[in-house]
Amino acid sequence: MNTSLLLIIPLAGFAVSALLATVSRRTMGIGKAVAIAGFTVVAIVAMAARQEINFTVTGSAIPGWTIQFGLTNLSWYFVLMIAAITWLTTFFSLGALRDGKTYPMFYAWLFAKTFGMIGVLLARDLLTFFILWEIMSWATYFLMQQGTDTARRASTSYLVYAIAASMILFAGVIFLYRASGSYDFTRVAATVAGFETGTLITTVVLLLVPMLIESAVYPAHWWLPPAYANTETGITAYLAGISTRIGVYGVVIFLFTVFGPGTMAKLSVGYHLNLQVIIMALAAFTMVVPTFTALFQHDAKQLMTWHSIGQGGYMLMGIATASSLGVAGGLFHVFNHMAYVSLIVFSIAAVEYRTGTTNLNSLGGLIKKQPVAFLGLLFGIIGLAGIPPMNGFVSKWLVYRSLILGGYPFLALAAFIATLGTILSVYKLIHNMFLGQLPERYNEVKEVGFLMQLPIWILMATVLVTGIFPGLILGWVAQIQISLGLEPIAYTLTGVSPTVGQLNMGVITSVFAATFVLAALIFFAGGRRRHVSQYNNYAAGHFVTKEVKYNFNYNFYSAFDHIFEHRFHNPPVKRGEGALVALLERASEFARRIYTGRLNTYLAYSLAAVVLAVVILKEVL
Amino acid sequence: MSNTLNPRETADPRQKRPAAAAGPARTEEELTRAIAAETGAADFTYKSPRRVEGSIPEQDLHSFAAAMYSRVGFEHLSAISCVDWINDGEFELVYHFWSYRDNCLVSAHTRIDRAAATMATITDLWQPASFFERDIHEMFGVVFAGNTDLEKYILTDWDGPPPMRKDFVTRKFAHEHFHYKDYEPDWDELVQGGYHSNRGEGGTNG
Amino acid sequence: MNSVNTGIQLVVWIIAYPFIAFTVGVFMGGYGRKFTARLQRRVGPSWVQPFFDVIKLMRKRTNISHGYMHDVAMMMLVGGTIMTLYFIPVPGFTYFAQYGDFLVIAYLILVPSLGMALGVGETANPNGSIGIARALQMLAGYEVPFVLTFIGMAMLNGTTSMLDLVRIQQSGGMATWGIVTNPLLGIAAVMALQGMMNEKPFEVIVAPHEIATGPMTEMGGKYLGMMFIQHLINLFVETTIYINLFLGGAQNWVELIVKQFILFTLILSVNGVFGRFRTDDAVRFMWKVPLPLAALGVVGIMLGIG
Amino acid sequence: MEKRLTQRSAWDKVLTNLQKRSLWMLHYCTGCGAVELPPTMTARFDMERFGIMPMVTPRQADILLITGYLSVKTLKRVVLIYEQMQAPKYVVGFGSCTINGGMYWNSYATMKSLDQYLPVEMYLAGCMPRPEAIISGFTGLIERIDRGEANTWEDYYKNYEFYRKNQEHLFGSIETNVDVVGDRQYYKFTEVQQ
Repeated sequence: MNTSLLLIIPLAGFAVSALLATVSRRTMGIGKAVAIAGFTVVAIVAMAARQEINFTVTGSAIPGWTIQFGLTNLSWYFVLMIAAITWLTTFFSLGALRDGKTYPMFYAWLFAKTFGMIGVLLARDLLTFFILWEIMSWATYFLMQQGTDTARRASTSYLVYAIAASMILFAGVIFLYRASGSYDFTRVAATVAGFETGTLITTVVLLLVPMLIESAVYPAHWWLPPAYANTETGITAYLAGISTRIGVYGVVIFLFTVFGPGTMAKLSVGYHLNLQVIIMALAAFTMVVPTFTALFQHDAKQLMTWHSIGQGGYMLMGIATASSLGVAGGLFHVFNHMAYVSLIVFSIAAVEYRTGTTNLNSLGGLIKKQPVAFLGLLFGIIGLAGIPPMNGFVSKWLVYRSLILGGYPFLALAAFIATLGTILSVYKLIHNMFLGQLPERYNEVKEVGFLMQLPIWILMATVLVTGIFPGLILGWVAQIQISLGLEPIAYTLTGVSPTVGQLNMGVITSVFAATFVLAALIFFAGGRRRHVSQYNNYAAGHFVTKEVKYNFNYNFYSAFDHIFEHRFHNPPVKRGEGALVALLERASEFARRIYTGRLNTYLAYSLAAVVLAVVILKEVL
Repeated sequence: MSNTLNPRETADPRQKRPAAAAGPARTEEELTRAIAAETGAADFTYKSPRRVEGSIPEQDLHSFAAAMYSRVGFEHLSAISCVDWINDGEFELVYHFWSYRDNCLVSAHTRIDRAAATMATITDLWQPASFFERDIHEMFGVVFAGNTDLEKYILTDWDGPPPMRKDFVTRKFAHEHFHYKDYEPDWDELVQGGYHSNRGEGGTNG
Repeated sequence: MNSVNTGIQLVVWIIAYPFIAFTVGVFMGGYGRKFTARLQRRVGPSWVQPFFDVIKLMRKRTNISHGYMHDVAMMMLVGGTIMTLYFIPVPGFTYFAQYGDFLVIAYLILVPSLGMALGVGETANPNGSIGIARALQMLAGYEVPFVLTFIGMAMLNGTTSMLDLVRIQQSGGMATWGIVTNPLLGIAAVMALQGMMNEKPFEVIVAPHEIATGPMTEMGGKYLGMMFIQHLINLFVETTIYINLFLGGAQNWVELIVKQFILFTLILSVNGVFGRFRTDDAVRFMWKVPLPLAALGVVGIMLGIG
Repeated sequence: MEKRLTQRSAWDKVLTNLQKRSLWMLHYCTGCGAVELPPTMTARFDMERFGIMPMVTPRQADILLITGYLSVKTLKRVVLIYEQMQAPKYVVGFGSCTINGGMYWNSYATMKSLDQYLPVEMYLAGCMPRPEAIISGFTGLIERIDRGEANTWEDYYKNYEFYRKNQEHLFGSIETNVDVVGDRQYYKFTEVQQ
């Protein structure tokens, strides 16, 4: 019964904190205590609930539908990540939501969202999956509202996409129910196997498209940056870390259990354009375009949200290869991405908490004041860029190798171009925030408190340890591959076994440490170091003074701006969406004029209706 | 229609194009006659090929310059120079006008009192003339009434008297102000021997 | 490529290898300055001038530092380059090459540039930041064609390990060299190498007249010495990577050094006669000429003719 | 006027012998001397034979070459650049203007002898010395470095008050952001009382 605790506790938490919020605004303290207690219990249960057990809740109003929950390896992998991230976010928010920033329903919606996500993961039948998916979307919508007023407008754009995705999913669920007579995954999978290509394509579209919208794949990614960047920064880490990756879970569960591994390749549409190639093309676009858009952002949170879309492309690419290395790379990348993106966003939140802004053009030199946040961001960007010894490198290596050996050279090149774009934009992030001259106004900035530092230290340790010993996570991934019916990856504790490829992170990290020590010896062989102030700087004979802004932040990559002619600032898809929104606004404006709300207009309408009715009746009778 | 860029535009007397702009280049004699006719200054004479010279009293120089610009066709004020006649107690300001059409330089000399050392500004006719005036103000101390930005731009850190005046003895100033070394046969050993040179025994450390 | 060495021989190689690479790098650097001087009909400095420069820099009495990150970054810079060295197979020392393939090397090469970027950022000088922005944009410029050439070679030989690539190229003597089997990839890689080694016309990073030697503006004393050491070892690393990929690696050190100097002479002769591209023109060149060439080569491989 | 003979260990002698062959020069092109340097660097005289290379910033330079007269305004910048340079540093006064004012000996604007404001290692006499004079001057400097006598730079830190007083006499106090007194402790020099 303990796995059902995973559902009951978040629901109870939601009820309690919702009650607390409505009672009075001042009870943030108790709310925080409830939240921490609730989420720690969830984390413990998630760790404990290892074995696969299923339980069903019988008796429901809708005929033929019995709610079935079950914990598989794949869902346990995601549940563990959700538990970890929610626990860290609550810890961070204990410190961040102090002076003045009180969002009463903050913890309530956090509980609700966790309930929704865990529910989606445990659902073993389509209708439960859909209902909990709805709950999750609405909880996300309300959670996104906690932030600046632009957050409200941005979250409505998320709502539009989420509702569209849910409607398509709902159509898919009903279509499959009529075809197979039941909602249960296994029964549905059996009937889908019998489908000929026509209906198979429709089921694929109806089931996969909502998942791609939810995980912000290329054409449908426009809702993510404004929605994630304007909420409270603690939530941005939570959302960017794990919330979009439920879409990836959906893609995996549908591709490999409902449709079966082989269908992707055999479902060919045209010349030899099968489903696999389409998904890989989408993944390639998702990798490259958002990363280069991130290059030109000058707000730290916007930059990171664009990157979390880009990293989604690696996961999708890995899964789409359907080879043992590729799927392992994709799934492992979900964990790595969760670790280093939330680490980076927590560091940005620490800076925002102290300086009040995340505008990259006005920050600078904060390494002198917030070294812990700097270290967190440094570990995070090394992971995000995929440079050894951090964990991002291992999963990217797996994806590259599967692409190259799978015979997709230009997709591998697209992945590498995305990596280069990431390296450029992450350096701009750390340079504009932490390096360069410290402006006068940030002289009194201090380091953040222990509560906010704890998540940063924990995530730094995770990113480094899973980088040196990827085997810890690859073990779970291999079990998932077995349960999905794929050939598991041959892994060792420190990398990939020689039969499959040359990667031994243990050796790489030890060589890195040894050469670092050798370089340090050479360095200390030179003379003593002489620390000088930042104003003791070369300025071609000019006297550097405090009033002069002696930083290079603005328009950091101007050469790329020339090459791409600002194309990445407002690409065509955005203009298309803008046109749609404008049309919608004009229509609603017209509707607003009809319902004016004054009594006499309604009298006029009813009179006109009566006259019309009389005319028609005369004709008919 | 006042030109927002240059507020002085409206008050500019040179509204209409110079009458004598077109036509062939005139000889020096024709120019002297034209100057006498248009500006009423009689004693402008031929000085050398393409050089005409004459003197103007201080108070009607401004009207002379406006007439030279608009009616005689000398659009270009190439320079204002200053000569210090210390014995006569006067400064002599020389305004050099140039005509593109006639390729001829007309220099108008005018004398102002050395003690008072004030002169009407000409920047309302030629905006760049303010640099000539600031230069003369810096170097000679002549104050140009009406010129608003007369602060230093060559001798920014200078707080001594105007250095180009005859009564300013540069050698004495240099001798007192700067350190220098008397001649010493093995002066280079003193300096290069890795041992500090004579601590300014030469010049006074004043 | 003789058998994998073990025991004492391995320990000796591990200790001696960086110093061998540094010495070869010094001679290459000295040769480079002598070659450029002779191009300009000058006598030119001594053959080991970089060695004197490094000695002078390391013995400077003042070493201006702008913070601990500035120091750590210099260690990361030299440490990163020496680390990349160990994973490149060279005649007689291939022990570490079996633990990291070319993808590992492609990422390890980024560690020194990231280290330099962090160090230069810490010195809080806008000239340095502009230099680093240019360096990273140039990196994106030349890295794309170079990696595509590697992807082509890896797909052709079915392996991403540089050790296997060298073994395959040496199996048939000169006929199976990478540049002979697919010349398009070889030529594209040489152009990308010109950018990777920061030789003119791709030297916009340290443009002395515009941004006061870019990243090196605030580096003095032993900090500049560390950058020189990294640059010299980098000469060895980058030329050896190209040789292992396209010129069939080397059976003995004489062959390796001869190939390195020939390749370096080619790059120096281009460096000696060219001006300096602007950053966006340099990146455009890299994406207009070597990239399509490499793409053509890869398509050739995919269609089986390559 | 005793010459300070520095006892140096053999190891120090060897390293200085290597160190002397690499000198980087920051020439502060004031006055008319800068035009003599291109011929010294290019094909005919080729300064690089001795390892002397022009460098751009004071952080990388060993030699500060003042190539002509220094007006009061430019002397302020030269002092800033000198303090930003890293020891051991050698100031080379180039031409008679830096020795005793040259043809501007009675000018009200230019300083008359450089070594009152900066410790000068070497003067190159001439109203613009020709490239041969520059080369012979630098080779002389290289020999002095080799003998370990080229340390007039220490004088700036030991007699900082003297130099500062002369500088302030000319252009008042300036904020160069360089902690020269702190540098004195860093080099462990003791201040020489006037």
